[in-house]
Amino acid sequence: MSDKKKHELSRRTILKTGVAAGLVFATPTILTRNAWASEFTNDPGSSKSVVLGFNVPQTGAYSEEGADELRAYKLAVEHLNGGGDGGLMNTMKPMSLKGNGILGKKVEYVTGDTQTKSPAARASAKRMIEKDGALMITGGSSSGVAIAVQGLCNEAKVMFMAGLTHSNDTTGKDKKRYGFRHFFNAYMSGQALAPILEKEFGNSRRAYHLTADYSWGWTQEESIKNATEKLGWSTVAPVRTPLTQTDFSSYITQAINSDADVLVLNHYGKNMNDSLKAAVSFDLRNKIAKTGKQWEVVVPLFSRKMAQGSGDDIKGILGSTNWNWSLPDAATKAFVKSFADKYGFPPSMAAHTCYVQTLLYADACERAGTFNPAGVIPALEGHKFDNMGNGPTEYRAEDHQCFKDVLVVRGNPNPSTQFDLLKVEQVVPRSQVEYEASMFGGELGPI
Amino acid sequence: MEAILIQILNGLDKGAAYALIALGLTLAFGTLGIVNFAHGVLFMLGAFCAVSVNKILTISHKIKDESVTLFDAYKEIPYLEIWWGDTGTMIIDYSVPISIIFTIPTMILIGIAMERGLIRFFYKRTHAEQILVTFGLAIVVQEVIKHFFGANPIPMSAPEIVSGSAPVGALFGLSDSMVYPWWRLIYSLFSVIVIGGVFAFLQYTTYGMVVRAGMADRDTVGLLGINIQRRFTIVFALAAVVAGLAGAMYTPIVGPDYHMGMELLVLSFVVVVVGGMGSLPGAVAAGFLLGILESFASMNEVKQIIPGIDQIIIYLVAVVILLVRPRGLMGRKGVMED
Amino acid sequence: MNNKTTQKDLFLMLAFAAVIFAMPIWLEPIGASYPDLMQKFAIFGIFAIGFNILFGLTGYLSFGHAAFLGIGSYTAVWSFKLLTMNVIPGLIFGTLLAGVFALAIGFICLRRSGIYFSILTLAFAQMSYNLAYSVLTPITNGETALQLTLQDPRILDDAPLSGAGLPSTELFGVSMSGLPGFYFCAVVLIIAFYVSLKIFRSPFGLKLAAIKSNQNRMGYTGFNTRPYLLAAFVISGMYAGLAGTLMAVTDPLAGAERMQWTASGEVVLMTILGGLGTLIGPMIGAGLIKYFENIFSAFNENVLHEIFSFLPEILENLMVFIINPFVGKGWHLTLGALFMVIVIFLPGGIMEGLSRIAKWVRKDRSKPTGDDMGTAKSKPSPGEG
Amino acid sequence: MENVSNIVLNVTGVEKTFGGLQALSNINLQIEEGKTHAIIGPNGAGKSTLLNVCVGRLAPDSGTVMLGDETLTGKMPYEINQLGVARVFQTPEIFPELTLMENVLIPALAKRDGQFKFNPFKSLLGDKKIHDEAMSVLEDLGLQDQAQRNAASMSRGDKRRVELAMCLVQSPKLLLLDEPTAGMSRHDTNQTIEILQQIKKRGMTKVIIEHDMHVVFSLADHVSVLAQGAIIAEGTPEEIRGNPKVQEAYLGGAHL
Repeated sequence: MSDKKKHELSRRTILKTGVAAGLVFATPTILTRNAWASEFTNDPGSSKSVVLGFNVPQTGAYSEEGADELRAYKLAVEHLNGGGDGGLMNTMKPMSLKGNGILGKKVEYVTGDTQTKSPAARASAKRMIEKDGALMITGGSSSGVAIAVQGLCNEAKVMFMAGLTHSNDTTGKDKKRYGFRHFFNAYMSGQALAPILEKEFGNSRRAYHLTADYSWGWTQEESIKNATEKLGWSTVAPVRTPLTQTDFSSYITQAINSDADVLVLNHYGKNMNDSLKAAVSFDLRNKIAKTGKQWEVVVPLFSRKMAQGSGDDIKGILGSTNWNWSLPDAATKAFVKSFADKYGFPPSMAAHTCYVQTLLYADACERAGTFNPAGVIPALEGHKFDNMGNGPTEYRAEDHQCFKDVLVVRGNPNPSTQFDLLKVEQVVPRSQVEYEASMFGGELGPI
Repeated sequence: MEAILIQILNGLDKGAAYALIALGLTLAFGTLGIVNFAHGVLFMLGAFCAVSVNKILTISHKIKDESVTLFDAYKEIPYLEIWWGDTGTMIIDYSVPISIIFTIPTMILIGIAMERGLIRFFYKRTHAEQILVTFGLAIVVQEVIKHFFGANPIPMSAPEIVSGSAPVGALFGLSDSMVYPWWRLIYSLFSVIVIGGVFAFLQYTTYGMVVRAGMADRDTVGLLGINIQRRFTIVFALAAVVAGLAGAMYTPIVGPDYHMGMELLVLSFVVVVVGGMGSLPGAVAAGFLLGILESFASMNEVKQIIPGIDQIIIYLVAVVILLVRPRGLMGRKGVMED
Repeated sequence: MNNKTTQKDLFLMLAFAAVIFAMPIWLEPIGASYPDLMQKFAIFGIFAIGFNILFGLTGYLSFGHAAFLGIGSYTAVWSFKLLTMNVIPGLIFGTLLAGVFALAIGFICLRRSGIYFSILTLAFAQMSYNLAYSVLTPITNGETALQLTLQDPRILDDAPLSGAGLPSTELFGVSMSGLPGFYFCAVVLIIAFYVSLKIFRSPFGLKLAAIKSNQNRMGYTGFNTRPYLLAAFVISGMYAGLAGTLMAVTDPLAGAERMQWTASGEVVLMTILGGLGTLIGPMIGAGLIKYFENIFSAFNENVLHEIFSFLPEILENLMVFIINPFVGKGWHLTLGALFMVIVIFLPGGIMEGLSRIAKWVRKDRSKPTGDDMGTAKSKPSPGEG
Repeated sequence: MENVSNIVLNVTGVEKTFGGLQALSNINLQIEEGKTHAIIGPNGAGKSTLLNVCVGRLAPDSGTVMLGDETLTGKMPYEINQLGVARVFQTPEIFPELTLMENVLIPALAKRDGQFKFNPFKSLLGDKKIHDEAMSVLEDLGLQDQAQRNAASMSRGDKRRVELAMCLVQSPKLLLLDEPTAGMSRHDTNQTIEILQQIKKRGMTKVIIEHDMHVVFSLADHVSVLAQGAIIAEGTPEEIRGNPKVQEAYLGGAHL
């Protein structure tokens, strides 16, 4: 898996270190991290293969998303190595990949379990970097985890291609030179949803937010609040709910008894399933609010997986999503076909973003002609590409955020199949969701 | 006033779940002397009984959906609907209440298997070892369930007819906006019936008498020449059934996942301690009390005064109770009072 | 006799230090010689050794020690943020603060014994965890976890050059990540082990073991047991705090999850698995569980196919099919099952297993009590007083 | 009352009720230094309650218990032990997981260190003096060969000897023995009597609660008879043997 030469060298160092254990602290600089590494961390040198680290939640609340991400990664590896039908490698533009691995080296991978916990995710990523010699880490289905792992990779000078993470912070105040995000963010959700919310619910609504109490929830609450207040809405109360909450009835009853008339659920995954369930069981959606208007529910970020978890409750509810398998473009069709051929069902948006990220990394290596992040990072910064399911897309150099169209979706009232749960209401053009790179602060730092 | 009433109602269904789990825990502890960390798993298994029944009832005939060309998609029509039309639809609609019929025997079997297969070897071991082995068992069972049902919560719904909310506000002459989901009312009521059933069983059957005597003085009952082993098994099975029913009926309130039992277990232990280790009425009373207290603590008005109180109220109550009245609200004097 | 035991202890200490320092060598064949995992061995070893001073010696089962671990981590990260990236202040503050909390929580919890004590500690741990997740987010940064930022003041350090990345933890110039980080943890571990050995061999340690054996008798023998228990509780709390600070040293990030009761459960598992009340057992237990967690959870189908590729294909597939549920995402299943097996068949943990094997090997010259690895001569049974 | 200074234990007016039951009523007892005082009485007479009041396990409703000039009432068991009262239980209370040597070391440490001493870095093995102390007591009781044996593996009679050793190593001012031969074989009983007689020679003050008249009459200097919570007779063994009131209330006319 990893390079022989590096291994021998490292062993000798270790031996030396072991013997001279007592002297370790007297000999400061010689033995610091990666003393044996050549140009950059985990340089594959003349090895015939390279290792990528797929760090996804395999246990815990997001493990279904994690499983789907892993499927996508395996598919991507297969395609990179020239197997399968090639998937998006047939559509991607521009493309330098040749189907012979990356830079002629076979792609191998290691997997790890983030448990959706930052420390566990970092430990897993560390193992991939230190033990398995991974050149790039990717994955995650929680912004907390993504930010934590991104920080670690930045310190270790290893590429991090974020998976599902929607917080503004990932490419905002916590952005890092070595981290790249393809997924959209909370600000974009707010900007994309605002017009349609105005159209559907008018511009004098009163919103009641229930917010998952962590990085992502905070930024989404802020983004939606800002976007809707610009429409003329007012925000009654932003209420934070602990991530561990399962019964939201107390929160819902307080919302009903407030003078609000739109419930915004800044929840993801099981949290959202539970809070929506409580809202529906209190008949909120059939009620007239104290303002005299019909109660409405908005779930700014939702996915097909979440819709599946909510069953009938989700029908008719508006939200935004990064990508959906039912999109009509050729790239989407190619990806869905190749994924469904292999696994028997269509991919989730998490799977899509992870697959695309893997290909984008590989492509950037090809274009840079090296695995050295010093070359790969510039190759990704400002890179423009198309035909990967989201239309024309750009990796903005200033914050490593992808800019592309955003989908506004609605829970399908009449699903024809068990997968047909989201109806794409509108494809919001990139221009409408774009913002200044400096808006969320943060610093990329040096290479 | 309305806010207070609605918070009491809110606490009721959660309190009912606490009470049912705590009841079984206490039963096992009082008679068998077992501290069962796998009890939460029994609640979870009950919930998955309901899920399984629903899955069985909705076994579907698959028709290829020609409109989807990218992959093989199917339209699914449950066989029950094909065979029996509206009757079939109704049966599926009522799958949660129907699952009770299936849950009871299943939980009895699981209870017996657990007691005979594992717990009985631990009657003479320390509480610490009991905690540890049942903790291990809980992990194993959870993982097995996860293996078969996945990690995500499974949406379950109450029968259509009770899917809405009861206009409790209107009933009490208060604001119309005050409503409460029917199913949660049913759940609270159901738990009262189950609790009543357990108490009646203990009060009026010979088994029950032995169990109560056993809770009072375990050693003596053993000396009476009663087949204590079989009684123990039955008590454990009863505890399993109570937990299982609590779980099965809870599914429409919170979608079940493999981890749901553990979350409730820690709280239920605290409930048992507050009620008084070994006191059945104590467990029930403390369950409802803490459920309602928790609900009050999550009111925004309360949280503004004491931030974070909703997160710790139950534990705080437990700490205070243990320190000032170690035998709990209704525990007998001297029972593990040290 | 005395001299012999002292010599034995000296030998034990030296052997322990040698084994720990040589980890990078002898762990390589089993794929565990990378720094992060070895750091974990050392850190959780400290945690388990400290926990053993409470649970192993006195029999008081705490389900709340993860709270002290968390307190240690948070304190250390704050020290890195506010004071300096040098690990020493963080180490000291973290350990001391954990000790202060242990004193307060122990004072309350130790008013009860047995299962009541366990539930009180559980309640406190859950309160800490829930608070860390909610109202204390300004201190803990909640779910996102407390991390270093470029804007941190770090008043004792020189201002960083502009454009520089995040600083890393260091000990007088030596970066504490990678191998040096491991050696630092190893040195702390060896000191921690030495302290534990001293406690086991002291009158204080004997009294703790006597409390476990018969607390009632201790009262009539003239001992006020509560201060002894409190001292043991605080010591083990400080060990946990120390382990927590080392976690922050090797990875300057502190999340609330490490305070959850399941994390407390983990250290109980480690102690039991290795051998409750033995000196070296908890360290072995900690190592095994961390090894499983890191190595087993990383197995996937590909790796399994590789392992069994020497078999005929049908057998290979069968083996992969059988083993797959137990590794990767299913490693918790292995952990739970292993744990049950240990509690049921080998309540003394691996140390008991080893001594049984040793006894079996030299059964002809068996001695009545032959635990030379320094057990407190206590079967791990009568538990709580 | 000219020899007040010779009174080791002075129980005055102790009353204790459980619920409605009068367990002890107006108990007065003076136990002289160096004497072995037996308290006898039928089951439920209140013997154990009296003993528990003396060692601080139970608090009397009224009355006081004095050890020399020190008041024992209201003190914790460990404080009372530190004042010089050691106790042997009805069923041997030892440290089963520890060796005999350790069993005896612990009370020796209690005597030396007091109720709490934090010395986690002191080597116990290096402390020769306390080992010698413990060993000499073990030798007195003939247990020296088994010093490294686990206490749990001993016979009941031997456990009793261990418990006695644990008390003796503290050289208490007062030794309380709760039915020291209960449940023992004739052989073990005789052995115990022998040991107790040996201790007697050292001049240690003892209170024995006993059922077995054989034991009482071979050891006691003075006997108090307890019935229904009250002392109904006191005197030398001979006096008690001849007291018709005692025979009526307790012995039921059985042969002595």
